[in-house]
Amino acid sequence: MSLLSMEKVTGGYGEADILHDVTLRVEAGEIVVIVGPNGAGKSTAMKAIFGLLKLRSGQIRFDGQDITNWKPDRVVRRGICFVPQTDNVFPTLTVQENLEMGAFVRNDDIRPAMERVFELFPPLREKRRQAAGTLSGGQRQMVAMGRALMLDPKLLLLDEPTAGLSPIFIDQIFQIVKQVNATGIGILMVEQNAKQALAIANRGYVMAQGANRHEGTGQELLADREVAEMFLGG
Amino acid sequence: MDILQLLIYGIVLGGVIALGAIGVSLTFGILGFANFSHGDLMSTGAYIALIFFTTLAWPLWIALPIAMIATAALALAIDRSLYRWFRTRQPVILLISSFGVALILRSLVQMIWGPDTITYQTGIQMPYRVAGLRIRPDQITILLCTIFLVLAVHLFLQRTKMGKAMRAMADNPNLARLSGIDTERVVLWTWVLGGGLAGAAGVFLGLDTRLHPEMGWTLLLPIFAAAILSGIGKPYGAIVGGLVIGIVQEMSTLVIAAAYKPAIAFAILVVMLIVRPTGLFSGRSTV
Amino acid sequence: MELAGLLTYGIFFLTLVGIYGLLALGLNVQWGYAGMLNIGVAAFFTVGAYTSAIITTAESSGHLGGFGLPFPVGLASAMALSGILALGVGLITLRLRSDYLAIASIGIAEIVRLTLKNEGWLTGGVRGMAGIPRPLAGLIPGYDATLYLLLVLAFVAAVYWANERAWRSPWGRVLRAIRENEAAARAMGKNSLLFRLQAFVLGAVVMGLAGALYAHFVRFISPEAFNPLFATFLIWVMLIAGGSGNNRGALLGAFVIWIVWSATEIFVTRLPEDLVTRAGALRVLLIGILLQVILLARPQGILPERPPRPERHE
Amino acid sequence: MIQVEHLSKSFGGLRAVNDCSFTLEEGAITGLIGPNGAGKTTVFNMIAGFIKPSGGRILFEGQDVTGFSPERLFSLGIVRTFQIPHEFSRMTVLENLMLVPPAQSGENLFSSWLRWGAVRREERDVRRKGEEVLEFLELTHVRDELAGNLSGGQKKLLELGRTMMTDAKLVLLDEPAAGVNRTLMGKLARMIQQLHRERGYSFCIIEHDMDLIAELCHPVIVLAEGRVLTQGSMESIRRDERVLEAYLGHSGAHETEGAA
Repeated sequence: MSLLSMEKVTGGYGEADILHDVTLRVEAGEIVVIVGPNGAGKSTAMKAIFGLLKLRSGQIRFDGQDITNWKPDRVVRRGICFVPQTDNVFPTLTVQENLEMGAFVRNDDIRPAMERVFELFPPLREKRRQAAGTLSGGQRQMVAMGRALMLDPKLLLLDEPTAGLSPIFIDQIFQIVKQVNATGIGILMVEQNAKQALAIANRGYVMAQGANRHEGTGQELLADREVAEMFLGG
Repeated sequence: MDILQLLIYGIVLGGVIALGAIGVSLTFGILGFANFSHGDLMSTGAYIALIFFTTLAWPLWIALPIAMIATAALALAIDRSLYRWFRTRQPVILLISSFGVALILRSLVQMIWGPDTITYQTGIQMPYRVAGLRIRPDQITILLCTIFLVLAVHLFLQRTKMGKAMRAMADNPNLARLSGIDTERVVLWTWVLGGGLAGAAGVFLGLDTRLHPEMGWTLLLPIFAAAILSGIGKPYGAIVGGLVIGIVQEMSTLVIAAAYKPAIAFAILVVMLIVRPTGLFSGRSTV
Repeated sequence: MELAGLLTYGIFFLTLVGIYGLLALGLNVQWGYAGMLNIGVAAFFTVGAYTSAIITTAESSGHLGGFGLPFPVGLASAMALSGILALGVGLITLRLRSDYLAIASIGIAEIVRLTLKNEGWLTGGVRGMAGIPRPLAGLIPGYDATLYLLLVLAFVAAVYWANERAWRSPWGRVLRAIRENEAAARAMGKNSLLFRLQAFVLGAVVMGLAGALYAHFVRFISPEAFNPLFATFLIWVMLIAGGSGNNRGALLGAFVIWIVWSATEIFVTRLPEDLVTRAGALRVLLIGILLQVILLARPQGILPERPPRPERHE
Repeated sequence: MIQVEHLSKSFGGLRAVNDCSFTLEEGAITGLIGPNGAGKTTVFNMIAGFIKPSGGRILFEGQDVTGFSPERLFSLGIVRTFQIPHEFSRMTVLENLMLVPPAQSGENLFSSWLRWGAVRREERDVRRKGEEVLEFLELTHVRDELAGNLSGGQKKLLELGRTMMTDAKLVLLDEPAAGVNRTLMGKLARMIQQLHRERGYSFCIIEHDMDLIAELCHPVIVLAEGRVLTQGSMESIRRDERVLEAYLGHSGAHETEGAA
């Protein structure tokens, strides 16, 4: 049984559907990447998991349970955390407070979880008393991911974590993703930097115009010329 | 009068304004609207304390907390019965509603306690004289209590989970929701904190001067000025803003008639709006 | 009450409805058309009333005056001064978020109120100003009040006409567009600040006019009559109840709410003796609750806003 | 027509646009493409006057228009649309269009009071123009509907229609096809071409749908990391390995130095 599965999901924000029969799955411990041209519905697919979309048909299952149309906070408690693309930290709160907010729904001792985050992202330990808004772009992404990790999720959703970052940070972010995954957390990631993302992915999906187009291992998709051209249409 | 003497009065008044401004600042940051009923919430708190403080002759350290709790409960009740329903609509509707609530509170106070000026205690307090300066025992009480409350608010916002969640929600409401923060509970605590402080501010204002149904409304402008001066939505700035407004208001009596004290707050506000018109409501879109 | 008394009361009642109707029409331009929050209606109303009073009264030891100028001059000055005041407030706040205008307008209202109370040389202070002439008096003996009512109604008609035409004109269209989406209106080349400033000043001029007509109607004015309750809050309730964005709604709101307001007066006078002193507060309470009920149950008002239908062309 | 010279813009330390220079030719439909975060929208907003550049200049027909307000740019003939339709929701569809023509005499309050006849005559003309546009957009049946009640696609059409109500020289289209189905997209493309042909508008289009870009635009300017990567015809862009690289992301740290 897959950790997460989307079966033939169709839906959108208003009357027009943005997703058409989207099907994808994430196995436990996998890195799965969704790539595709802008406007392909990649981020929308993620929002569907978080119950932020009106679904007309299809089913979303997580860890053996039907979570179709659940509210965001319920999904969070169930073990899926989401890192938005922008505005993903609380700028006036310190790094440590940002992490605490990630664990808001927890009532037990959160120190071990925080310790794990600091081990994963050593720069954050030094800056833990600094306001998140004053950090560099890469460090902010660490805070954003760390905040999401505070609940010990089984699955982490990342929406274009490298958007707007310079190449050095991009490499750093992909390293971090690998590290997080190494702790056993499944990762579903939407990414623009298809090459690098597919290079670290177990499997990938190519979406275009709100539907699945290709599916395969990272290496297969990378080698596929058709996939590359899809980005530029024609 | 001596400048130092005015400074003392200014600090006392500034503390009262600051307590009010923290509440205004919090409700703006978290709920996104300028609460026009905050001044009258203060008056209501002051009058509630009258029951315990004067009628029942309980000591201040009992009467004050009771008044604060009662005012917080009142603020919460208003939110549950009215503001909650307007939250999904435009913020301006909340503002108009709060303007109405201000009048409802004021008329309730008038109906229950009458339109005349009242004092907490009869008799005249003998002021202490230190180096030619006069300071009344009440004023010392006000100052100490204000410092205590501001410290308590500071610790609450910095140390407790709910306090941090309040700051988080003022920062980024969407991310707060995605993090699983129970936003309705944050709203609840915002009213409890803002209402409680308003109650205290009202009691202190009553101690410093006298009780009158319009006492809070008159102070609303200085409170807004203090909140805006420091950047609305920033509770710490409100303390500085309150002190500045309070001191400048008292000092202004050296130059202009005392009756125009409230106008000083407005003058500062206008200067602020001209000099630093943008960035005050930083990060928030214009309506 | 006998018929004559009823008639007298009716004339008195309608004159006040007319004056409040003007205030509601003025606020409708500001809030209904342009979405600008003016919580200081009282300021413009007061400035209008006192300006016209000072301009037209005979000399008095109590306050500035003695100009004894004709009524139309008083009216024009009242409108002009209210307009200038609005221009100042508008220039400072209209670039900013609407809350600032709300706060600043309260500030202006407070300053006007303080001036009223403290500058006796100008306004007579708390003693007020008496002997304000009523125009058309003695023209047809015994019909002073009726004539004045007709005059007020003529002004109401004129302002209604001007408002309606403004609403239907491209000017009103731009204003509504700015209210709906300022960024898009600017992208369509409309200078939003200029249009909002015009609407704010226009609304204030109408409020000034209402103030002047009020002063000449009651002939004695004191700070009491201009407290924010009568001069700001009631007008907001009228406009929201009647239907903001709708001129007929504004007038209907003025009429209905003035009936309610007067009815509460009758109601509270029947209360036991010891309660009557506090009855004023009860009336305010009722109106305050009424506003909340309207906001909850029918926020669009009795007559909701409707976009003007452009005339068909053949 | 538009010359963008060394344009830069930073947001809180992040360089969204970095020394970006290009030209929009008169009479052309220029496509502006690039991966997310390439700075397209920022450049676009700077040309339309919604963001002030932190460096560089923008020339329009030789005139320096850097930092001009949107109103002023509009009066010069630069009209923009929004990606998310910015309709005036409590106004009718027809009113949304009738609003647009600049300097209508009825926008003067005194004219609309005192010269109503003239204003009415002008309104008739504006109205006729609006109805023509509605016919062109095939929206006549919703003429008196409140714009807020339109469907997403209809709002997109209305957005385009507004640009037809004025004598625009340059129309800036921000993702006209975003959230639009294929049929409507074809219709939009047809309309843009028709406007270009019949009215002589120049266009600058930001778009993610490469098919639409290929169909409409020549030349295509590719932005990446805040500056121009290359420009040319869509065919040449498709063959350009650097563009593919920019879209797919580079393969690792060791390669970035050469690319930068």
